[in-house]
Amino acid sequence: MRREGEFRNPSGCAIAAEISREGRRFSAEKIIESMIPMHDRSNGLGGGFAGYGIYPKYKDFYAFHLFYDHRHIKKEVEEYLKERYEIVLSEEIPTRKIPEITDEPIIWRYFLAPLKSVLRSAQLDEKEFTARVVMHINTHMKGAYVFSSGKNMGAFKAVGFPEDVGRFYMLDEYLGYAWTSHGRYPTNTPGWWGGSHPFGLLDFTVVHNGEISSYDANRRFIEMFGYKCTLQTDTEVMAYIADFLLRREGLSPKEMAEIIAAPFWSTIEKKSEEDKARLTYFRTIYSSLLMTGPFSIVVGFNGGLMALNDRLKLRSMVAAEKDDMVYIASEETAIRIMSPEVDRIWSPAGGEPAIVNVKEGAY
Amino acid sequence: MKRVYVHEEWCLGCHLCEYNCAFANSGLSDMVKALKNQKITPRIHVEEGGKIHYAVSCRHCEDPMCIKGCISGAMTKDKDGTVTINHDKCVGCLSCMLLCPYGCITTDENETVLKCELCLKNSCGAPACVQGCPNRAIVYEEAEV
Amino acid sequence: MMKYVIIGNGPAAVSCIDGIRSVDKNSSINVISKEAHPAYFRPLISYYLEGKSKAENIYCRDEDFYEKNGCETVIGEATALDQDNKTVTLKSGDSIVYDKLCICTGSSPFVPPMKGLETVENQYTFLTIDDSFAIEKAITKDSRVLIIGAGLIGLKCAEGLRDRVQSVTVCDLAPRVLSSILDDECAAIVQKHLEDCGISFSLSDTAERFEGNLAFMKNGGAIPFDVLVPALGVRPNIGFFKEAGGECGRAIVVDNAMQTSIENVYAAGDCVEQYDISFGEKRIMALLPNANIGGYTAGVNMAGGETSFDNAVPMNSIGFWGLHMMTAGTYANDGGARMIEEKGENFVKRFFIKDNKLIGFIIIGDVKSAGIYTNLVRNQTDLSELDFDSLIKNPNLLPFSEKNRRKTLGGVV
Amino acid sequence: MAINFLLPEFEVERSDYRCIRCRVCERQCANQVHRYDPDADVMLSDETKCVDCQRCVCLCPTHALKIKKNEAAFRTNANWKQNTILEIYKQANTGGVLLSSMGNPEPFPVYWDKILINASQVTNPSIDPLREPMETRVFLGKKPHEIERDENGAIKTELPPQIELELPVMFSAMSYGSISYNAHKSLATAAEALGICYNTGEGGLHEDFYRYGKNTIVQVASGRFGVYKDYLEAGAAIEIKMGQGAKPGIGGHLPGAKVGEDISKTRMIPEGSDAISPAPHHDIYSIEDLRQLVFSLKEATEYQKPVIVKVAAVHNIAAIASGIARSGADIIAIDGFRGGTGAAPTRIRDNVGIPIELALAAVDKRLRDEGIRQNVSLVVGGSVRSASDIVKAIALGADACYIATSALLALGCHLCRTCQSGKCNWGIATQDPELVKRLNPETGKERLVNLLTAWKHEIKEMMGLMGINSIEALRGNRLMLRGVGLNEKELEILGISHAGE
Repeated sequence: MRREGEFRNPSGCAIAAEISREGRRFSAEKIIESMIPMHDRSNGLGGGFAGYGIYPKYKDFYAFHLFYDHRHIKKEVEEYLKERYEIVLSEEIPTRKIPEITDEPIIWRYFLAPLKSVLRSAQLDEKEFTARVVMHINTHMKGAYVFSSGKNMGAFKAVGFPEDVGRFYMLDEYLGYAWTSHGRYPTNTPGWWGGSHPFGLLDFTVVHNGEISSYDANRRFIEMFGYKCTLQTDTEVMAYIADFLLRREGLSPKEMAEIIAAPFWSTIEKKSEEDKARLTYFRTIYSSLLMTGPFSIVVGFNGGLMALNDRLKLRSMVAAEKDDMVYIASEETAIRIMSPEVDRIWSPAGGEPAIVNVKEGAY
Repeated sequence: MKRVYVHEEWCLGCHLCEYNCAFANSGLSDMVKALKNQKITPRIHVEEGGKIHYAVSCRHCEDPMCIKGCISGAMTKDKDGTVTINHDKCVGCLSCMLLCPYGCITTDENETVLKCELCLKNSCGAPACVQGCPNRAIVYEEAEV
Repeated sequence: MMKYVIIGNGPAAVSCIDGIRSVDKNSSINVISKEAHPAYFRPLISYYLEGKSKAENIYCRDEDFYEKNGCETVIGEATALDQDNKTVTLKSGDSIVYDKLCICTGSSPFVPPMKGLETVENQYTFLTIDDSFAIEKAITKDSRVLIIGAGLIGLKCAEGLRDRVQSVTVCDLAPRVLSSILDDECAAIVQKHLEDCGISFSLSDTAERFEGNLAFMKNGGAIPFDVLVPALGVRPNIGFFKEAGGECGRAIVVDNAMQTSIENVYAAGDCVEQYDISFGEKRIMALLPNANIGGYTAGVNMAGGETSFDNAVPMNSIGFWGLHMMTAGTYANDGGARMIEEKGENFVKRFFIKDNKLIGFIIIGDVKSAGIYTNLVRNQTDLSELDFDSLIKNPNLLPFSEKNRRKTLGGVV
Repeated sequence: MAINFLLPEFEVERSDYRCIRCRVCERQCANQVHRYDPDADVMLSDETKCVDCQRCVCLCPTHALKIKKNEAAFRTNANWKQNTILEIYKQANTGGVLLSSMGNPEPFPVYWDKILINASQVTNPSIDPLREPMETRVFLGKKPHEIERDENGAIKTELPPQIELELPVMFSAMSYGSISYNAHKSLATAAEALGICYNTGEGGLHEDFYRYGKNTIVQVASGRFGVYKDYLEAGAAIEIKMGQGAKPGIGGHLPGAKVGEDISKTRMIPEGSDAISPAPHHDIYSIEDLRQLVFSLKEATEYQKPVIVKVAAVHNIAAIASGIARSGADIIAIDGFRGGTGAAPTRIRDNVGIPIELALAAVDKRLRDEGIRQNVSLVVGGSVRSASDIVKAIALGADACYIATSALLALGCHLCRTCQSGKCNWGIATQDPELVKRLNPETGKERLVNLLTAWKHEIKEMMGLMGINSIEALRGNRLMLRGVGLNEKELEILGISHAGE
């Protein structure tokens, strides 16, 4: 059987997210629990979480999470990193031995500061530089896989049900102002740790439920810009697109939503002149980034998150508010676990993003 | 009313309209059986000379001279405006032929007076000449007055 | 509300009713009819005899026409017209008031005094359906019929009777048949055809006196007969109008609106003479299309509408046993008209042209699409607008300009 | 005349029972195959003149006619096939280059037919085009993506000039001259009704058709026929024709006999003169010369019109396209070796060029590899025959397709492939007024609109079953394709997997 990444791998899933607009930090306990009633949306072949604001002590350093298949490659990668970064901390990510999670690879994390001299000679800003380093390791260094690379945030994932993955990584002991989580139902893989969600690049992470029919159009477009889709999953391509649009093109999350879940022409017709011009512009130049087919995603980034459905809303997704908290999930039941009482609960319309920003300065 | 109009610029002079007309008015269901070895007497006819071709059939005039001149009351305009001929009344005097400014009234070998009566009953929706015209030179439509 | 009165009940009268009702749906219409029949097509009387028309098929309109159009029909004959009091007096003595009057009295047979005519038992004029019924009763398979007059009425009567009697003989003082319509040469063709069909002629000759069933001819012969049909002509029924001071020539003079010289009085049909555009003078054109158009025109104008009948020409389409002839307009060789002839084995066409306009034609035999010629006569078309030489040979729309055809075939006409 | 050794290619089979002697066949055959003999009351045929255009068959009201391949045959020989022998006879008879028209009829592989389309099942819903919006609008032109904002942070939305199409199809270049006025009018009016473009070809733009400018692509070919400022400004885009799939490397030739008053005026050449396009543009002997012409045309039209560069699919098409993508051109049109023509030397039509499917796949990949795919839109033609061919082309990476033969078929063409004779019985490839009038442009327009409306429905159906509701999500989406019966190399070039993978 071929390994994940060598073939297109669509999957169905469960997603959930919670965020404090005040930037209050809380543990992943609730979100882990919230995945339990959505157990049947996963099949045990992948689960994961992303937490934002979890490394306040190292918030100025790129936190790389890696899977290694073996020691040799770990050494090779560390050599490679050392040439480019000051490694502030290198440690095994603490895990809890539980019978539900087995066959784990070597799971390591590094806190990194890019070497100024290297940046200068590469003539790149540090984010672009770091993104390329991630791409290089994931593409060219067989047996190593960077699954988290942002600052003051981290993704944690494994083969297993998400509630087990959360316990495995002891996420109840981390505090973050935002959490996203994912339970996976892949239809085409024996399960590979790297293939689980969230998927991220730098501080952008994506948890995703759905199967985008535009995958190869999106992939082949984004690959023109130096991204290499090694996993052939929707989530991966979405994460790269998020990185491309939000970081490289400097667009806002709302603008990103207008591109990947662009309104229909018939809807654009009815907009104001200014909106019409912008939306037409987006649909012209970023036409290859339109995503069709069912999806519900939560894109996490430093300081906020965006939940978005495909423009036909072919996947369920519910949002709710309670005080400073905002909750997102595939099913309302998951939200009720995180917060039995809510002030408002709604189902965002297809293509209408729900964007939550943490108060400026609070993260 | 909907009428048959002929657009000379599109008429190819193929004469299919004449055969389709003769067939539609033959009362038979097979064209070969209807027209084989027959001298046809269609109610539409193609006039041509050099590179000009066009078909002519009853215009179903607003104020038809054929009716004015009919000595037997055989020629009448029905509710739709179609000018029809009642063969029980017609005595074959040909006054209608004398009066039709378009030369659209003809007779068959038995001297029965024939004219286009819009063969709508036997050709579904549009007259046979219109349906069979390969170049839409003959159309059946509401007039652009 | 107006009071319309129509005297007469033929095609002109019913067309007049149509004309009135196209404008005025409500006012009363009185029709004074001499015959007890609804209006019928007079030319059918010969076809009735011939068996081509059934008695029930001769009427101009449906049975309920008068009722539907709110007409009251009075059987009677007008004898006087009082233009000051606007009344018409009938033979019965009744008088009828009108606001607008239309005279459609048609014509009556003219039989000149002939010696011994009163001794002829079976003699019938031939102008009404009642005449046909009477003749039908009088004839047997063995009857010999003598018709005086080789005009249209006489010949049509001959056609109607041929198959029902032993023999039909037609005599006429004129040297040719249809002398008022045809020239010598054309008449000869027609006569020959009629003779081939079994009609006997005695032309340039006529009955001078009668003794019972024997007619003594001017040229000395004698013709025995069983039934006599004098068909010497008709006279318009205009006596009461003339007496009222209305302007008459040989018939009631009308203008293009079909109005007579008397205010509020109109006339149409066989009893009028009007302007013949092909001839350039007023004359009687006692023909069905003219009666229809004239009657309708009169009706519209009576009811306050405005229309005119300004292109009247005489026209005839006659056929005898397969030989058709058509004429229209004026076709005398005099008056500066030029004749163009087109002749073939079975046909003769003669066209009369004056001032570069077709003023009339005679066609014997090949009458196909002759209406195209008639139209030229009625519209006084300038012949330089088309290729007349080719039109003579083949009446179709090709000799006209494309623009003309586009208008004709591509639009409402 | 000495015997010419030729056999009639076709046989006219007439059912004498069915024939009612209406003589429609006789009147409608410009090749004078049919003739009525009044003495014998019989219809006769001269089969040597028949080109199998099927006009008589279609118009025969009693279906008395069949045109069949002549069964008379030379002795079977797998090497010296009958046609090969006949061609030798023809050349021995005349000493001339063999001429043909329309596209390459030889049995080369048709890759469209070896590619299959995916459909959604279970994990992903198909979308019902009858119930949900399904978008087929595309923009052709450069797609730069440097986002600029104004002082208020609003995005500046100025774009280089684009062609907007309601579906990713255009009628490709056919000149007035090679086809008739009525054929052009049909294409122009249909393009207008459909919200797409047609292409003037190299014959200039008839004055009557300037009004369809919004839906017109004006072509500048090596002969420069009919090219002047108003012409360049008339259309929605300007196409520089470097090559044509049916005859890569050679120019066009419109015989003087077809250059009547109207064509002479439109092409701006003397009446009756042969219109011969040189093989190359004599001002373009290199890629840098092309760049100059691209910018000359842009200068002339004040950068308001996208410039298309049309090339034939030849061996190193990927490299050529890469060069064009860097030349300033906005759109590259590639014409495959099966593309049609009004006249081409047979040997060239049948032996030069490469399949459009492979060319497209190679070019799209190359431009992406070089990161310059956004510099240009990609339009492909050369035998795009159906909605599924279009879907496959878009999925392989095309922005839009050019169709011409399909359009002509809709207008009545029966692919008899004798356009060069000028006696097109269907009124398409002819300038004879009597034949031209056989194509009523009202009917022509309606048939073209019908065809593309049907294709649009089918495209939407296919998009829907793939779970795609906008055509841009299909573009370059090669995962939606699988090959069958293709070898590794072919699959590699096409960039698709084999069915079952």
